[in-house]
Amino acid sequence: MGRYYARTLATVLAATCSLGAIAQANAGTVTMWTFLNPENTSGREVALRNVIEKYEANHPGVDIVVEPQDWATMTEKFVLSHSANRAPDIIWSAQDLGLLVNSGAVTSLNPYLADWLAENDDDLLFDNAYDNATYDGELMAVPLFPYSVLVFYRKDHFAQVGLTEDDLDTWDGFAAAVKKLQDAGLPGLLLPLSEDKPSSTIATTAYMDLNDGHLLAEGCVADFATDIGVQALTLQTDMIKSGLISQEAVARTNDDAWDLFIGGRGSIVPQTSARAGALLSSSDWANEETVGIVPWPSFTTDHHGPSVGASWQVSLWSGSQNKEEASDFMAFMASEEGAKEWAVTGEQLPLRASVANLPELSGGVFALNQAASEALNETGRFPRPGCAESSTMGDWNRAAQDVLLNGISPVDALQEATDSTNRRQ
Amino acid sequence: MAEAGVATVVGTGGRRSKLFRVGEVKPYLFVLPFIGLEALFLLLPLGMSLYYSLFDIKYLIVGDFVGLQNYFEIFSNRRFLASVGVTMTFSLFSLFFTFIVGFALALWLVKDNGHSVFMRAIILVPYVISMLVGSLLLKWVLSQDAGLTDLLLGPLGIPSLSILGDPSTAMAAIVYNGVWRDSAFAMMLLMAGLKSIPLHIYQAAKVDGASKLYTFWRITLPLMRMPILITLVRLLLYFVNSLTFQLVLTGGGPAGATTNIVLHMYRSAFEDSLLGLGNAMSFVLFLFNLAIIAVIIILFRVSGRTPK
Amino acid sequence: MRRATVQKMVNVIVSVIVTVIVLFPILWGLSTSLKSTDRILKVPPDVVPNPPVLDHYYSIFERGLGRYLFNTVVVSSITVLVVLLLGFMAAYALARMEFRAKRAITTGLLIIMSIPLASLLVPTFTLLANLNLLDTRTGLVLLYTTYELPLTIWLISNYIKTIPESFEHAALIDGYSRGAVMRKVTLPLAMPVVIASSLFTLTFAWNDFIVAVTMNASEGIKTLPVGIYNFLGIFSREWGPLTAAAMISIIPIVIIFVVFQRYFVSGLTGGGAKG
Amino acid sequence: MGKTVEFCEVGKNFGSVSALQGLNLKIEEGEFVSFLGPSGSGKTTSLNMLAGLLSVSAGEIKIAGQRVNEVPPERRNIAMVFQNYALYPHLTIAENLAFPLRARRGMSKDEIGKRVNDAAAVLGVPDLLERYPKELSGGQQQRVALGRALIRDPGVLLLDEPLSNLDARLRIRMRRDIKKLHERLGATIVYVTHDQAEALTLSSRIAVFNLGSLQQFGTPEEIYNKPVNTFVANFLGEREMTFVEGSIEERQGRQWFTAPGVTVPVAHETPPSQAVTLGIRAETLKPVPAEGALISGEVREVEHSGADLILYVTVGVQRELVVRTEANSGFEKGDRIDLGLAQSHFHLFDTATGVALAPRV
Repeated sequence: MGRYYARTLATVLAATCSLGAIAQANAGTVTMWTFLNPENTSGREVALRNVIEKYEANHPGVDIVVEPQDWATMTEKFVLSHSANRAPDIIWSAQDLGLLVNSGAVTSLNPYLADWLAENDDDLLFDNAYDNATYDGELMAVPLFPYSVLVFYRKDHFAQVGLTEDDLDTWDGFAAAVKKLQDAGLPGLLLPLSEDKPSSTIATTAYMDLNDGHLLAEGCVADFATDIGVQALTLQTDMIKSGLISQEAVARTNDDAWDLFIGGRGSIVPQTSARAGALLSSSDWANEETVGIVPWPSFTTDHHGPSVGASWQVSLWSGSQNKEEASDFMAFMASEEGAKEWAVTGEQLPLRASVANLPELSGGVFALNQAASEALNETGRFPRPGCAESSTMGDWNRAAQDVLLNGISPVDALQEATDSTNRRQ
Repeated sequence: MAEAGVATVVGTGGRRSKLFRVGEVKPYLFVLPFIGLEALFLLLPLGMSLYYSLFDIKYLIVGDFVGLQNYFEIFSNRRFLASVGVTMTFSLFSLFFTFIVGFALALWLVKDNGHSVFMRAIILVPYVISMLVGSLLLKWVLSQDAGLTDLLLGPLGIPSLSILGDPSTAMAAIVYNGVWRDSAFAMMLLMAGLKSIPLHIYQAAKVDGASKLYTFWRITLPLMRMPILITLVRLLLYFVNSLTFQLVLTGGGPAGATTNIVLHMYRSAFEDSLLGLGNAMSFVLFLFNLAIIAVIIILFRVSGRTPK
Repeated sequence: MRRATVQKMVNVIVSVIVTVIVLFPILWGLSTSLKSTDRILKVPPDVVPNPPVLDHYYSIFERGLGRYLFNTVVVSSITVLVVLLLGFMAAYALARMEFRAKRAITTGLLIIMSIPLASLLVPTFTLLANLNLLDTRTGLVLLYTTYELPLTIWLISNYIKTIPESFEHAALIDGYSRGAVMRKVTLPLAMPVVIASSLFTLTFAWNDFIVAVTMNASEGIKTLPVGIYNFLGIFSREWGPLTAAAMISIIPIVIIFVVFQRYFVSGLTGGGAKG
Repeated sequence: MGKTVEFCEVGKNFGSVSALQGLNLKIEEGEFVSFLGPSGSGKTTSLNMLAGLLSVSAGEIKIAGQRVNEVPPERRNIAMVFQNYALYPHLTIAENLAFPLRARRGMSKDEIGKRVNDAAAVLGVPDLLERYPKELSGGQQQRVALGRALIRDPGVLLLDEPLSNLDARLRIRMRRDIKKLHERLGATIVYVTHDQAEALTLSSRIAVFNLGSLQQFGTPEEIYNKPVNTFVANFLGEREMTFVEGSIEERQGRQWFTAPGVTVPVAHETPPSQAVTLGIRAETLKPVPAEGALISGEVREVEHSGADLILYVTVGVQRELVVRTEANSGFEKGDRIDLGLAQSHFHLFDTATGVALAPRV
């Protein structure tokens, strides 16, 4: 009896233990978490594969191991893994660098990449992406592909009703354009206002515009319940109340709105520039003749509205045992060779001036990227280092929902958004 | 082995004995792996979460001890209190409809003929597929964008409807999701209960001239007390603790109309990285669960005592 | 005669309506999975894919779906086996033996079943990391086992209580040890509930997303739902691969349920339903 | 060959409830002993302790002279047949029969097969071997259950109400079969039943239990004719015994039992209080001519039971006696009847204790 018991228990334990064999980090192996899977076939993923293969070919004995992650939980998992002391050497992040830095999970790159940066500084575009990654003079991440939420619109629909992209310069023009499209029976504006996966909206853009281009004040302090806050929020809610935007917007995530745009059910949609390639490949109508990308409107014609710049970037785990190898690979990803892969194969905005003018980068998605790149250079505002801003857009969306559906006054709704944002810092 | 024989415990209290094997004292060995696993992977994390709820945690790194401050903060937070209301609304409506639909299906399909077996299999499909996939597909169907609602409601003269864009219809949608998925579960549990009622009791009722309705109220329901209790408790626990429906179908919106406690907790912990607060909420949720079970059981006891 | 016909007609009509309501989202998913990428988001949508294409099915297997499937099969089947072994032993003890902690354990089962799993994710993550079980299939098996054991034990022990003890008495007197009696007599007699509770465990392990996505990172040990979730990319939702993978994940579990569903009912009849 | 079984001061408690007290019993080799009693009397508890299914709270149980309190059931070399047969529903008849043999290692497959076939032949179920228990009739299941118990030549065979699930005729036939089997096998048999007919026809000795204690242990004849107390007297016999409370009077040099309407001569030891209870079975009295009658009364009800006629007779004020007589005796409702003693004596008990009073020789 006792023997039988012990034997079965031992069998079970043995069976479960043998499952768990995972590759233990050894010297020469650099592990990396990213949302890209190099085994897949999309442009960025092929580019990542090419970059890795090239690097490994040049550095025999170094093995780059990619562990693809769900992007939505990747940062949190990395911090938890860091506190459990078994994180990967390299972590990708976009807007969550603040969490990585503040938790001490990633380390300064100055000891490893200061010289490299000095050498390459002239060729690198998007200086403010680097500023955004620099904390107290320490470079905490290497930006790889910048992007910004800009305004996508249907050139063909605009042409049908005699609109041009200049009509989108001001908010009044923007609203009038939407009205004109609707009156002509064409699809109008798609705006995602769900709390889930939020991004820039009319309200946040208008607020930043009125607030010197920033969402948060120095020290990451929010103060939205002001006259300009109310003005910005009301601009957006009025468009919904007047029927320029469907009420369904409050339930739409960024993805939902995008799906509709791909399906031909919108003429204007705010979207991250990084999705230009996906738009061309997954719809039967989109091409450089039918799609345009422009900056956000503003209240006056003298300038465009600000766009929130961001960049996927790579950081080095503070507990890494392979900091030299890992940082060397990080530099390679941002080298001219790497930058070319991202821009050409990966169809991302070019990272370096030397790559931006390559002849390969013309027509199709590259035309859209060109427009996005210009818009980003003109209007891009990167968040202050260390400020947690990504959920703030959600707070604004919630404020819009509260005003529209719960009958809360704009000031009160914005006060809640202010509190939520400040609590997170 | 031999000396232990006399000490072996047999049936305490009741006259019915338990199977006994002379010379054996091993019941604890049988339950030890189970207790060990639960202690390690369930009770320990629960304790950790209780412990962490007393700290200020920022950036997922444990900070200062703050005592019950997290708890005070929860209960002074309007959105948390709103999420309690949402949880109750969602749970009670889902429970009500799931139970009714499940019971109706169980009564309808209780006979073991080919038709019933076939229909049961179909009804089980939403239950056995991944909740993530199920809710995604349902969202695809229910969103105004898919155009299906307009297609169906247009001919009826109902103007285009934004189901997920309106707080009350969004709540209805999420309740529908719950009913769609879990009716099968209720059906199975209740069907099992129906089948355990001996046939001869129904025959006797028939001979006694009882109508179908009378038989249902006076025989089926009273004999189903235990299965019904179990079904209610399990369903309610599912609904109170559901996350996937809200996360995938409505994202908790609009305007927080479908943000339940779990989603609020999940957001605080994982999106706002306020783990101390998240842990405090999870502990409150745990107590909430215990209270629900206690209330249901007490209600059943009380109703069981009242004379018919 | 006429009444029977009417009843039959009503039955058929209700069956059709129920079937449509229940299966619509899934059939919609099936239809989507068979459309080419540029037609998926077309407006108005094609109800029937025209022409149906299998591209998404090929592509998901190229993108590692086979491995996800394998991992899910391995994790779920081992979970089911471990849960059954440990659950059956504990359930047997609770049903057939007397010991001091019995009452406490039986009450504990109910309390344990009411702990919200979502609240345990973070401490569990830390715990697994300390045990070196993060990012392993073993870790998943142990967690799933922990989460499904209480229900399994509760169901099986209630069922065993409804089996006359004389079967086991007879086998004991015939010369079998307790272990042998459990295996050769109690287990076969409890088969319906064993199957029913296995189906519960299987459904959970097969479909779990939240635990797997939190505890595991490596591509090599990703399970199917996590793999599916990854098709909700950040650059656009890949509805084609997503729905195709969903269909693949549905098929095995639905087949298993259709085959075993009669045990599902009878397994609950003997035990659980009677409390 | 059969083994001896001994209970020495055996007691059993379930928690604070005492189910059996101070049982002393010795069963000889090859004996057929019935444990008889109503439910809850302790007979099944005793059997389960003997089988090893229940622990022994006090005293000692010996099989073949060896203490077995701590010996697990599988090593007691006993076999048992259960009330519900306990045939494993998931095994065929052949597998059921082979089940006890497979429990011991070392028996070859051929040997097992041979024994199974032999047993099936003896039990008259050879063509049922590949069926499952639920496909068999109650009687067939009963035979298989017996076969399973006997197949490994147990030293002691325990039967727990084995016939109670069968219909009346089958029960009588199985009774004979069991008796024959016992004669052939010579195993010691302990047979638990609440059916006195089974106990009386099968046993060499009967142990009567009530309220957790042994009342009487003796041959069927002793138990029936010399019950030690009112319980045994009442429990045995086809019908309930009629008890008449009264007193003893010495008159005309003889002892008389007197109660309102009933005065009969007796010859027993008497308790000091003189308060005694007369026990009358249906067969104790018979109709006699008026002049030799001990009791007279009126037939209130007539009941036909095949060969016999059962008369309910009112004597005195509302006292009812039951009398068995021949079917052709022709009594009808309302007839006057005179009754005399059919057997050698009445049963007489001390009213205070219920203990039987010994007849004076």
